[in-house]
Amino acid sequence: MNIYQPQLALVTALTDETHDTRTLRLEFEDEALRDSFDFHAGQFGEYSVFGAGESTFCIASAPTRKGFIECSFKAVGKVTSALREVNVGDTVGFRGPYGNWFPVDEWKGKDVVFIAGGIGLAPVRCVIWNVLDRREEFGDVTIVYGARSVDDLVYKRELEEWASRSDVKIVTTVDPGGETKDWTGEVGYVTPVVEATAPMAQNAVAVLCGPPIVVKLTLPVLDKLGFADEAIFTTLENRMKCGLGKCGRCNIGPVYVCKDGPVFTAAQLKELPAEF
Amino acid sequence: MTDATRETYFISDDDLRALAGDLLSAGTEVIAPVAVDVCASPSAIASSACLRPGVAPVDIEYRALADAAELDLSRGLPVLSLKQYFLPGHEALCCWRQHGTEVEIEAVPTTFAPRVVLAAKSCDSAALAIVDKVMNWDYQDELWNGRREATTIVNLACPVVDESCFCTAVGTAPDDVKGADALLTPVEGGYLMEATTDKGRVLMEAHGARFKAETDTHGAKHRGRQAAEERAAARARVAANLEIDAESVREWIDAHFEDPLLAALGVRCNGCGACSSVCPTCHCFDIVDEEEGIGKGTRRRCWDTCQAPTFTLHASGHNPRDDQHSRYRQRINHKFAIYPLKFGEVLCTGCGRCTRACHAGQDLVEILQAIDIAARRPDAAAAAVAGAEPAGS
Amino acid sequence: MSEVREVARKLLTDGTVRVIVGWEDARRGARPVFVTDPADTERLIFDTRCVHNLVTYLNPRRDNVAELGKIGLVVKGCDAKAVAGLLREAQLTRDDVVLIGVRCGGVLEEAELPKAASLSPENVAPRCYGCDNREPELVDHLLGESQPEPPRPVMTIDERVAALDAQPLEERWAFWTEQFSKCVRCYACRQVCPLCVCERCVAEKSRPQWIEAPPHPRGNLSWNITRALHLAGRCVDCGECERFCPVGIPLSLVNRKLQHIVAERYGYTVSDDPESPAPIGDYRLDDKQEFIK
Amino acid sequence: MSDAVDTSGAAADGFEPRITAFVCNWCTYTGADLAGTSRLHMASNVRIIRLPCTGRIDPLFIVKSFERGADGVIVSGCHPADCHYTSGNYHARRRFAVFHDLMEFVGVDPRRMTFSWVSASEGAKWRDVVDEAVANVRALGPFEAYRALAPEDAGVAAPAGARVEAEAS
Repeated sequence: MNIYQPQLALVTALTDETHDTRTLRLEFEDEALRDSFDFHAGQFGEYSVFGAGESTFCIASAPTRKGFIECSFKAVGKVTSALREVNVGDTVGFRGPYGNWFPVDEWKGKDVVFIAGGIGLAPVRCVIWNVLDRREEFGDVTIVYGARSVDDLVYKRELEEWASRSDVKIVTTVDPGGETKDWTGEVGYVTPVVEATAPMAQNAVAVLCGPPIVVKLTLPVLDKLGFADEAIFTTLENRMKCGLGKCGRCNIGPVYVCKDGPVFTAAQLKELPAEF
Repeated sequence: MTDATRETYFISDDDLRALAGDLLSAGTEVIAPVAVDVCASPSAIASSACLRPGVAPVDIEYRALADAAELDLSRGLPVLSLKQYFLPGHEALCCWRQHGTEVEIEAVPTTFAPRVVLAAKSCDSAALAIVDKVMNWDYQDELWNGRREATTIVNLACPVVDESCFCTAVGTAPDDVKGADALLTPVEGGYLMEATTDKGRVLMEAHGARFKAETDTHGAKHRGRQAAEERAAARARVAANLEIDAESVREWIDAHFEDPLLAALGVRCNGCGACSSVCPTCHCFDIVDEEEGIGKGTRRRCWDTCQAPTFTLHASGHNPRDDQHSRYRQRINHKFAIYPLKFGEVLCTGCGRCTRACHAGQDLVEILQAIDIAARRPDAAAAAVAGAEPAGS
Repeated sequence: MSEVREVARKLLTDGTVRVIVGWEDARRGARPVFVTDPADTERLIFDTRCVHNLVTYLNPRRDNVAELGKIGLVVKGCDAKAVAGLLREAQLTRDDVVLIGVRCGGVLEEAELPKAASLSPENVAPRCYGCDNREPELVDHLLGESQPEPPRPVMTIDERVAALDAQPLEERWAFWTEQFSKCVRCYACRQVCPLCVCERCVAEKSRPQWIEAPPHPRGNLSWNITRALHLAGRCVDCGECERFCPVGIPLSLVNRKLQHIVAERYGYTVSDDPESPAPIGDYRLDDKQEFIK
Repeated sequence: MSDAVDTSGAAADGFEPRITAFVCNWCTYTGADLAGTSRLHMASNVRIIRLPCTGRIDPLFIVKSFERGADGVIVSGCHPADCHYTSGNYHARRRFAVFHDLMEFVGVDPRRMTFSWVSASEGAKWRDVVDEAVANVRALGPFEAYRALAPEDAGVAAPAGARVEAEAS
């Protein structure tokens, strides 16, 4: 079996997060693999629909939750549209896990601030669960999550679950005009909400994922709040094909996002050409 | 390669062809330069429709020989490099069959029948050794490796093709054996052949009758001198085309991403992938699924190029490299800075194919020259830059 | 040649244009040059090596050329037809560009030569034979002396097309499938074509995948047929696709055949008159339909 | 239509042509329907694909049909002056004239491509068009030449180029 050949996985559940975002739960056909499969928070995979091709997403479930993996995607391209058509019981392909990961182990004893916009919560969700499953190892956990509208908030059940915990501070926000009558969260863009939330930067790390504009605007705010570039983690989403550091597509300057990333610190990002 | 006397053997022109014939009759695939009538076809059209009488346009191509007589030893440069035999233009990665919700995957074999490449160019064999690095970066590409292992490559010392050759500037040479297993050097009446790897020695031993050991005779000494002169002359010829300091070039590119010399290179570039297609080291690829009817198909990889806008285009419409300047810079950057940084080698063997293939006049020799001058003699850079970027800008 | 420099210098100096796109003499021969500084107009040349159809740089896809500012473009008669094509298809307005026309008596097959050569049957670009536009009309400045007809090449493109036409179907199939099987799908033919203006080429459309991406003979045939067909009645016969093809597919034969088809069926010949409607996209009630039952 | 297109081609003696027909919704499709409701007897080798107008039929549809194993194609629509959209068929006529001639130049037998005008009332003409197309293609045999263009590794696990020994076990 060569490195490009996918594993087969059964779709065992699907959840519509929003009108255009769906989460699939996959279980490997190979039982041994189902038990042995391991990954780190932040790693990604190549998901395939046979006949349509492969697409790259992070593994959205937490490594601490065994036996299955999950991915969340928006149907925008050829493969994601095909993935949107699969049903529970169908077979898809998976290669991975690939890439580096969030150094969660290094965060022990620190506060962790999660900031996500839109579907950017998918890679962050994985880390959130990873951290919450080992809650006692970390200091304060703060989550700031925003989407265009209430309807666009993904992982709604989990947002509620996190909100109900006393050991998590969560702020959800929607863009002005995206609120509903019974919306109790904030109204405003992610960046000012982060500023207003003002998480403590001392002995803390920030995980920031979202559309490029959110990342771009929030980085200076984190800087202002006192977060060092080395303490800010994000992921790059360059187009990939192989995920293995061969096909050359995700290369930016000296890094191949698939091998050297997808997780980068803000400090690393500043060293890269702005080709992402 | 340095100790040319010990393992050097003489093989006559006829015996070299006979060697190809021996391999073919033993069922071994032999890939070698073949002079191809550019409009050759199985029909009679070639002579009447496609060719202008008296002018016989001939291309040299690496082909699997059907007959030893096809072997072309004129030492011209094949249109496409050897890359196609290791990373084919398209190849299957796996096949699938779908029955309802069930999918069955059929693996593609990764072991290959032994084959021999005769009369390869050093710029082509060296490219394989360079690309080996990325193909084995943590994950082993078995399809590439399988073909590499199954292939014995015999280089033929190159006389240097034209003014666009610059192999010595990027660390190889017309008579290099990098990536190859043996080297042929033309001498009076035939070739001197030396094996440089075990694979090469096995090949020569298996066909020992075709070779004569170069003992300490007058003739052997003469041939040895002849070969050395031939090789030295070729090196000198190519060195005259371009001389750069690859390390300075790498450092300069790394530090001058936004420099006009690098950032404005794309103006005359058409953004076609001809340079990548003909390049022996360009290895970027795409992966696509192709259905054959309903419920079965093949996942293939095929050549791709960083020069195409679609290479980096996101499904959202966002394109991190959305103009030709940035795409052309990526080509230079990847070859002369990124790859050396990651894998310790320049991703270029100086074959010059990209320059010859570009009829819009993108000239890598000129660009490297300009970068080298900028890197080593910043004061003189301005003058050299003039040719490489739009005049006056 | 000096006339071209003079006009170019004037246009740049008085600010009429920001960049002159013409030819220069480089290490490997003639090639396109983009002159923005009046002093650099000395680099401009025009001789028989100026083969390139520079109109490709007016193509709306070429944003990195457009960003240099208003273009002054040096055109031969054949090139002017491509400008007319862009105007005809509303890809360009006439005020977007200043055209410096040069009278041309034919060019060489190759631009990559150290020196210009006078034309002979052996070296002339075959497409030049029978040129009907040695003096472009669609220009703002017309330069150079009146030129004689280009020499007749040893074998003309028409003769080659006729020789193919005379072959039985199977022979033609064998010929073209072999030629197209060489294609590596670099898309140089499309990229260099001044009239391939689509923002997104059908070859890049994947939903559905009309043209199979890998360069196997089946996908290659589909691509090459489509490319040719999309240029029917539009191709100006500049030959750039064939010249840029790294594997030497004789695309001019298929392009010429299409010119014959539209000429025979619709009496249409590509000209540098932007007002004449292109044959595909137009129709007549009495178009020939002998192939329809 | 659930079965995969069998690209192996049938044996010459038992050859049943596989023909794709691209027809316009307004005239030919209705004409074909009439042929059916009139119980006209005709060859059953044709798979009809209905489109709004012949002007909507891209020549690539035909290329795609051949790629996917069709031995012949039919393109049919409204007679001149009858187009539901006024001029779609006139545009199609030019496009297919050029395509027809080009394919012939490339070496495709034009008898594999049938173009016709069949109105809503011409059920009998549709039958004749179909029967003639099928007879033509039957005489020409399976379109093996096109199928031979398929990549060697199409749907089977064998890489292009070098031959392969059994997977090392």
